[in-house]
Amino acid sequence: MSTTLTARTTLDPVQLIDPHGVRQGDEHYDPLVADITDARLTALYEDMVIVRRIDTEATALQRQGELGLWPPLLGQEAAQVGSARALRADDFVFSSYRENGVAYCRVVELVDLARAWRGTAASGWDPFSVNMATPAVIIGAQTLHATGYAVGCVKDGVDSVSVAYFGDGATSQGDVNEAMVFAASFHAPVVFFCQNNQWAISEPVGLQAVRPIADRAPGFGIPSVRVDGNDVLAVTAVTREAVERARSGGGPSFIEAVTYRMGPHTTSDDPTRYVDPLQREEWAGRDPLARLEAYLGLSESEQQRIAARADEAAHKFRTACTSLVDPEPLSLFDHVYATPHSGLARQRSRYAAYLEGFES
Amino acid sequence: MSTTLTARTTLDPVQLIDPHGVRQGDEHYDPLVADITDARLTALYEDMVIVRRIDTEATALQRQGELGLWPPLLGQEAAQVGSARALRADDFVFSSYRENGVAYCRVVELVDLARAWRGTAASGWDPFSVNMATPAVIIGAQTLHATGYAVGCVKDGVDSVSVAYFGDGATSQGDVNEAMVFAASFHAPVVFFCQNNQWAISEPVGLQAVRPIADRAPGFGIPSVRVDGNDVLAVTAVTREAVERARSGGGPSFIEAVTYRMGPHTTSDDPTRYVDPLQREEWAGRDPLARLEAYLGLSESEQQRIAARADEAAHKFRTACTSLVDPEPLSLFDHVYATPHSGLARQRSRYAAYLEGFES
Amino acid sequence: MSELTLSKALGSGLRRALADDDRVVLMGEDIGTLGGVFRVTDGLQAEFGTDRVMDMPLAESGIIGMAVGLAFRGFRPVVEIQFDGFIYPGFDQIVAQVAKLHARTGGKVRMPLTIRVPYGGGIGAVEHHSESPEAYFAHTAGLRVVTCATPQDAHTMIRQAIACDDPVLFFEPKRRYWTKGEVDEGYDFPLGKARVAREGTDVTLLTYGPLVPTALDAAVAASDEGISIEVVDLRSLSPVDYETVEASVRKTGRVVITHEAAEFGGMGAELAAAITDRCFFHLEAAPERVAGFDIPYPPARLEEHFLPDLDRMLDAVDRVLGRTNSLTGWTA
Amino acid sequence: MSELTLSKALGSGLRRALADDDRVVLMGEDIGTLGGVFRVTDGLQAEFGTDRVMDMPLAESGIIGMAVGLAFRGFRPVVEIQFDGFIYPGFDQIVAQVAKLHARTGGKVRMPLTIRVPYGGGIGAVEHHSESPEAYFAHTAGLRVVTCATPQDAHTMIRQAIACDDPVLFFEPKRRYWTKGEVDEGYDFPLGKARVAREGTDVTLLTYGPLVPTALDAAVAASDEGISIEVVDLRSLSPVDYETVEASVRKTGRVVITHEAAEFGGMGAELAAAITDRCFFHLEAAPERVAGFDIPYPPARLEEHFLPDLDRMLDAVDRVLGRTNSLTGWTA
Ligand SMILES: Cc1ncc(C[n+]2csc(CCOP(=O)(O)OP(=O)(O)O)c2C)c(N)n1
Ligand SMILES: Cc1ncc(C[n+]2csc(CCOP(=O)(O)OP(=O)(O)O)c2C)c(N)n1
Ligand SMILES: [Mg+2]
Ligand SMILES: [Mg+2]
Repeated sequence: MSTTLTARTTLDPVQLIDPHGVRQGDEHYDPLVADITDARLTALYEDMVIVRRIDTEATALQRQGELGLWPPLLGQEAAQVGSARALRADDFVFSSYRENGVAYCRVVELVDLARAWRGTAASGWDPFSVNMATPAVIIGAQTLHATGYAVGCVKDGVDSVSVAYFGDGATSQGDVNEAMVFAASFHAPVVFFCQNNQWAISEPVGLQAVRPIADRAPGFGIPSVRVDGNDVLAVTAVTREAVERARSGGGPSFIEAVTYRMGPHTTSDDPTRYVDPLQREEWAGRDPLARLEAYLGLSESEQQRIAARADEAAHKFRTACTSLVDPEPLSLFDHVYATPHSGLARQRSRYAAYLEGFES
Repeated sequence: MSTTLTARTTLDPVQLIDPHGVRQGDEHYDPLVADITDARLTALYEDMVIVRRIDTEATALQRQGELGLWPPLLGQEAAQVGSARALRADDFVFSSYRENGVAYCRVVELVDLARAWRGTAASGWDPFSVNMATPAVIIGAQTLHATGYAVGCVKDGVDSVSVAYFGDGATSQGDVNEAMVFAASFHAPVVFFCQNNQWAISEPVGLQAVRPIADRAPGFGIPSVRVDGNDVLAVTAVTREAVERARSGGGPSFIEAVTYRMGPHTTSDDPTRYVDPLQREEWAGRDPLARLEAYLGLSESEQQRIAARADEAAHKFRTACTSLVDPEPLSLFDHVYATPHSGLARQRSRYAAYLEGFES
Repeated sequence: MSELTLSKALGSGLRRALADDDRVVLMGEDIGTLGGVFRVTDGLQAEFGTDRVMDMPLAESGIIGMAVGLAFRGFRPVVEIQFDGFIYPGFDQIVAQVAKLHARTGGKVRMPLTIRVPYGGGIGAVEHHSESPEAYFAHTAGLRVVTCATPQDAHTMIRQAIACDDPVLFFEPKRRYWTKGEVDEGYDFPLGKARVAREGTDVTLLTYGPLVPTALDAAVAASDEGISIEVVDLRSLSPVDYETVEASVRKTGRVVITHEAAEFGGMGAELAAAITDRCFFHLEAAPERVAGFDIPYPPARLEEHFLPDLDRMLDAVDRVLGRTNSLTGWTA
Repeated sequence: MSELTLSKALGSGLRRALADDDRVVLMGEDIGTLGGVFRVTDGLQAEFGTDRVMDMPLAESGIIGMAVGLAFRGFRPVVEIQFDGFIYPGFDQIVAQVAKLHARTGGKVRMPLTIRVPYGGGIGAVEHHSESPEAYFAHTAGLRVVTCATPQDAHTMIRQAIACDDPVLFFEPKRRYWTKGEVDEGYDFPLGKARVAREGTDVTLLTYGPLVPTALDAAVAASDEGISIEVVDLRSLSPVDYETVEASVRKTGRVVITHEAAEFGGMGAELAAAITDRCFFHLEAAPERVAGFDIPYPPARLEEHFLPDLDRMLDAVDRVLGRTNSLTGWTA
C-alpha cells in the first residue's frame, strides 16, 4: 500500500471527480466510497455550500466591524468537509485557525466559531463536547498534540483516532517534523492532514518545499498520499483509508490535499500584493462546489433549498455573533489556574477594589 | 543521480572495503577515489590510529581526574577521518561534541580538544583559524548554522561549502529537519553528515527512526546516500561526491554513515545497562582500522612507525592537557559582550573589589 | 527631517543600514513582496533584491539558526519575527546560541544579529499577537534588549542595533506603528541611553516602548492636579541606563514603573529591586509597579483592563504620594 | 521513614505516583532502561512497563507537545528534561501551549503536566548543563514553579506536583541529588508553602533549591559571630508564599536573597521588589541580592566564582547589617 501511495504522491493527485464534474474511475479508491450515493454526495455539497456561506458572512461581519479578524476558507471547502465527514464522532481533531469547515462538521455551534475573532473569548468551544480542540494559532504546534492524543487512545485501548490539520507553511516548522518522528516511532493512530493551499500568507509553497509535500512523510516511515483537495469525494476516500489504517493498528498516515486559498490570508491581508491573478483564475476553474454542481446536476428547487439553508445558517451565525457580549472585567483572572494561586488571587482582589473605586 | 542514491539508501550502504579488508568494486564510486593510492590510504589509516590513540588517552585522562568528561569516538574513526579528509581548508565544519577526529583533521591543536572538557574554557579553539566551529552541545542546533553559513558562501560568490556533523539521535530534533527545509529551499551548498552510531545515549536508533535515516532527506528534496561508516574509503567517496555537488551549485546532500559507538556515550555513561554485548561484538568485527590493516598489509615497521606517532600525539596531548591552567576569576566577565555593557561592567568591578577584600 | 510613522521610520532606518553596509541582510516571513505584515520592510526587497531581503520558510528556529550561520560568515542579519508570540520556537537558538556564541568562543565569533519583534497589545488581536516577552531576553546574559517609543528613536535605534557587534533584541511597539513624528536621519545618541521624555519633580514614571505616550498623557493629566511627573523612557532594557534612572529617582524620591508585560518577574521587578538597592535612602515610598496581570494576554474585549492605562498609572502615582486617589477617591 | 538520597526520594515519589494513579505516565530521554542520566527513574520501567515509563525520541518540543496531547486525553504526564539547558527547544510548547491551554479553553482542558528539570551548577559540567532557568517560567502566567532542597521535600513535592491539576515546572537541584535525608512517605504540606529552614532574628536569608544547604551553613557560620540568620526555603517560586516571607522580614527587617541564576531579572528581582512593596516601613536596609553574574554559565574551573557561596552570602549579610565584613574586612 505504502508503495502505491508513494507512487501517487509525486505524480498525479488522487481525483475522483474532475473540475468539469466528470467522475474518474479509480480501482483503488472507488470501493472506499462505494456507499456514497448521489444523495450523500448532495449532503456533502450542502455542507460545502453552508460552510462557504458562513465564511462569506464572517468576512462581511469583519468588514462591518463585528469581528476583529477572520481567516477565510474560500476554496478549501472540499478538503475540509471531505475529510471531516470521514471521521467518527469519537475521533479527535486538532486544527489550525482556518478549519471552520471542519469545525462545522464536528457540530461546533455557529456562535462558537465567532468568539475568538470577536474577541470575547480566547477560544470558542469546549473541545470535549465536539471532540475537536480549539484552533492552535502557533503554526504546527497542534500536530504534536494530535500525536500524543493518538498514543493516548492506544493506551486506553480504544480505536478512536486523531487528526491534525495544518497548512503547507506549517510543514517547515520543527514541530510538524517532530510529530512525524514521534508518530512513526509510537505507531500512533494519527492522520496528518495538510491543506496545501499554495500559500503561507504571501509565501508560495515552493519556498517551504521543493518537492511535493506528501513526499516528505514516507522518509519518516509514514505512508502518504496526494489528493485533489477540491474534490470532496477523493478527499473522503483518502481520509477514510488513512483513518481506517490508524483505527486498525496500521499507524499514522499523511495526506496532502492540494487546494487553493481563493481569498486573502485573513481579512487583514492584501493578496493583490503577491498573488498572480492568472494563477487565481486558473484555480477558480477548479472550484470544489462548481464541479459537484456539474456532476450532480441538481434541480433548481434543490439548489434553492440548499441556498435557503445556507442563508439561514448565515443569518443564525450573524445574529449569534452580534449578540455576543463582552466578558466581565474580573473574568480576566478566571481559569488561568485550575487550583487556587495566591499571587493571582491577590491581583484579582486588588483589581476588584480598584474597579469598585470608580463606582463609589 | 538522486534516484541512484535513493535506491542505495534503503538497501545496502556503499562499501568499498569490506570488514575483511576486501576491496569491493563500485562502478559509480570507484572513479571518485581513483587518486587514493595505497600510500594515501595508509595516511588515512594513520589518521585513524592517531585519532583513536588520542581518544583513548583522553578517556584515561578523564579517569585520572584530569578531564571532567570525555565523549569517546571509538569505532567512528573512519566516518570522521574519511569525511573530514574530503574537505578543503576553506570549507567550514559545524559539528557536535564527538567529532574530535574531524577536529584533528581540521588541524585543531591537540590541547584545544581538551579545554572544554577540562573546564578551563567554554570551548577550545578559534573557529576561523581552522574553519571549524567549536562543538554544539545542544543537539542539532549546528545544522542550521551550517545551512546559514553555506548560504553566506553563495552570497559571497565563493565555492566553499559547509558540513554539518550530527548523530542519529539528532535527526529527531526540529532543528535538523528545519535545516533540511532551509537548505533545500535556498539550494545551500551544505553537506549533512549523520553518523548513525546506533545510539543516542541509551536509546537505540530505532526509537528515532523507523526507516533508514538516509531515507528522510529525499522527501525534502535532498539527495542522500547510506554508506558503511566504518569504511574510510567509501566515506571519502560519498563525501567527495556530496561536497562536489555542493561546490558546483548542485545544492545540499545528506550522508548517513552507518557505524557504531563502541564505547560509552561519555565517560559518565554506563552502557552495560543497555547495550547487548552480542551486538557490540558483531560491530567489533567491522572495525574501521582492522579492515584497513587487512587490506593494506602494512609491514611491522610501518605499523610501529604509526604507533609511535600515535603515542607521540597522545603524549603531547596529555602534557598539554595537564598543564592547562585555570583561568583568572575576572575573566568570567570577558567576552560576554563585544562592546561595553554598563550592567556587567558594574558587576565586574564589584566582584573585583570583593576579591580584593580577601587579599587585604 | 521628515514626518514619518514609526513603521516608516524603521523602514527608512533599515534602508539606510542596507545601503551603508552590504553585509546587512534582512530575513523573515513575508518581509519581501508583502513588505511584512506591518509593512516595515515595504519596498526593500524591490530596492535591494532577494539576496539582501529574504523571505524565509515558516520556522523561527530555522530563521534564527540560519542567521547565526550567516553571522559566522561575517554577515549582519536582521531578523523579523512576525509577532511577539511567535518568537518562542526560536527561543533555543536565541538563548543557547545567539546569546552565548561570543562568550563561548572567547570573543572569536561575533553575533551582530538584530532580532526585530513587534510586541505588545492594544490592537484588538487574537491570542499570541499581543505579548510582551522582553523580560525573558533581558534576563538572558549575552543579549542586548532595546525598545523604541517614537519614530525618531525607531529610526536611530534600529540603525544602532544593526551597527552593534552584539546581538540585539529590538522590540517594536506595534500599536504605535502608525504614530507620526519628525525623523532626522542624522540624529544620534549612545545605544542604551535612556531619555527623560518629560521633566518633573514629584514622581518618576519609568516606562518604555508602547506605554511612553500613555505615561506622557498621565503626566499631563497629573500636572492639572499640581503633580509634577518626570517620565523616563528607558529605551534600553539590557543594560538599563541606571545613571539616568538614579538621577531622576534621587530628585523625586518616588517611582512608578509601568509596562504591559506580566508583573511577576517582569522588567518592573528588576527596576524596582535595583532602584531600591541604589536609592534606598532617597525613597519616600516603595516603588510601585503598574503592569499587565499575571495571566495569559486576554481576549481583545478585555484588553483595556489588562493594559496599564492613564488611570492605573495615576492611581499608582497617588499611592507613592500617599494621596487619596484623585480619580477613584480610593486611598492606599 | 527511611534514609534516601534526594534522587532516590524523587524516584520513590514517582513510584508512588505511578502506583496510585494509572493515568500517570513518565516521558523522557533515557529514562527507561538507563533510568535517566541521574538514575531518578531507575527501575521504574521494569516495574511499570514501557507503556507507563516511555523513552522518547530526542526532541524536547516533541516530548512536551506529545504530553499535551496525552493530557487532552486525560493522562497526567511527567516529563523529564535531561538537563536545564535542554529545555529551550521545548520552550514554545511550554509557554504557548502548556501554560495557556487551561485559560484558552475557559477551564475545559486541564494540563496536569509535571516537567522535571535537573538544574543548577556545581557539578563541574560543560556548557548547558548547569543553568538555572526558573525565572523564565516563573514569569510565565499559567505555570507553577517549584523546587525542592531536601530528600523529604523532593519526595513529597514531586507527588504534590503530579497530583496538581495545573502544569508544574519541577526544578531539581542536581548537585544535591546525592544528599541523604530521612523520608517519610506520609509527610505532607500544602503545595506552595515555604519553609523556615532555620529560625533567626537579625537577617532573613531567602533562597531555594541547591543553595538551601549553603544558606544553612552560612547561618551556622554567622551564629559564631553572634548574627542570627533566619533561612527561608521558598520551595515554590510561582506562587511565592509571601505570608511566610513577610512574617520573616517583618521580624528581621533585613533580607538577603540568593540564587544561582543570573541576577538581572532573576527571581531575586521579583522577591526584592515584592518585599520592598510589602514591607517598606519594616526594612532597615535595601534587600541584597547574591546571585549568579549576568554571564553565560562559566567553564567548570570558574564556577566556584560564579556560584553564590557562604562567603558571598555572609558578605551581603554584613552589608544589610551595615557591618564591616567579617571575612573580607570590607565595608559596604
Ligand atoms: C510560530 C508561528 N509563526 C508565524 C505565525 C504567523 N502566521 C500565521 S498564519 C501563517 C501562514 C501559515 O501558512 P499555512 O501553514 O500554509 O496555513 P494557511 O494560512 O495557508 O492555512 C503565518 C506565518 C504563526 N501563527 N505562528
Ligand atoms: C537539546 C538537547 N537535548 C538533550 C541533550 C542530551 N544529550 C546529549 S548527547 C545525547 C544523545 C545524542 O545522540 P546522537 O545525536 O545520536 O549523537 P551521539 O551521542 O550518538 O554521537 C543527548 C540526549 C542535548 N545535549 N541537547
Ligand atoms: Mg497555506
Ligand atoms: Mg548516535
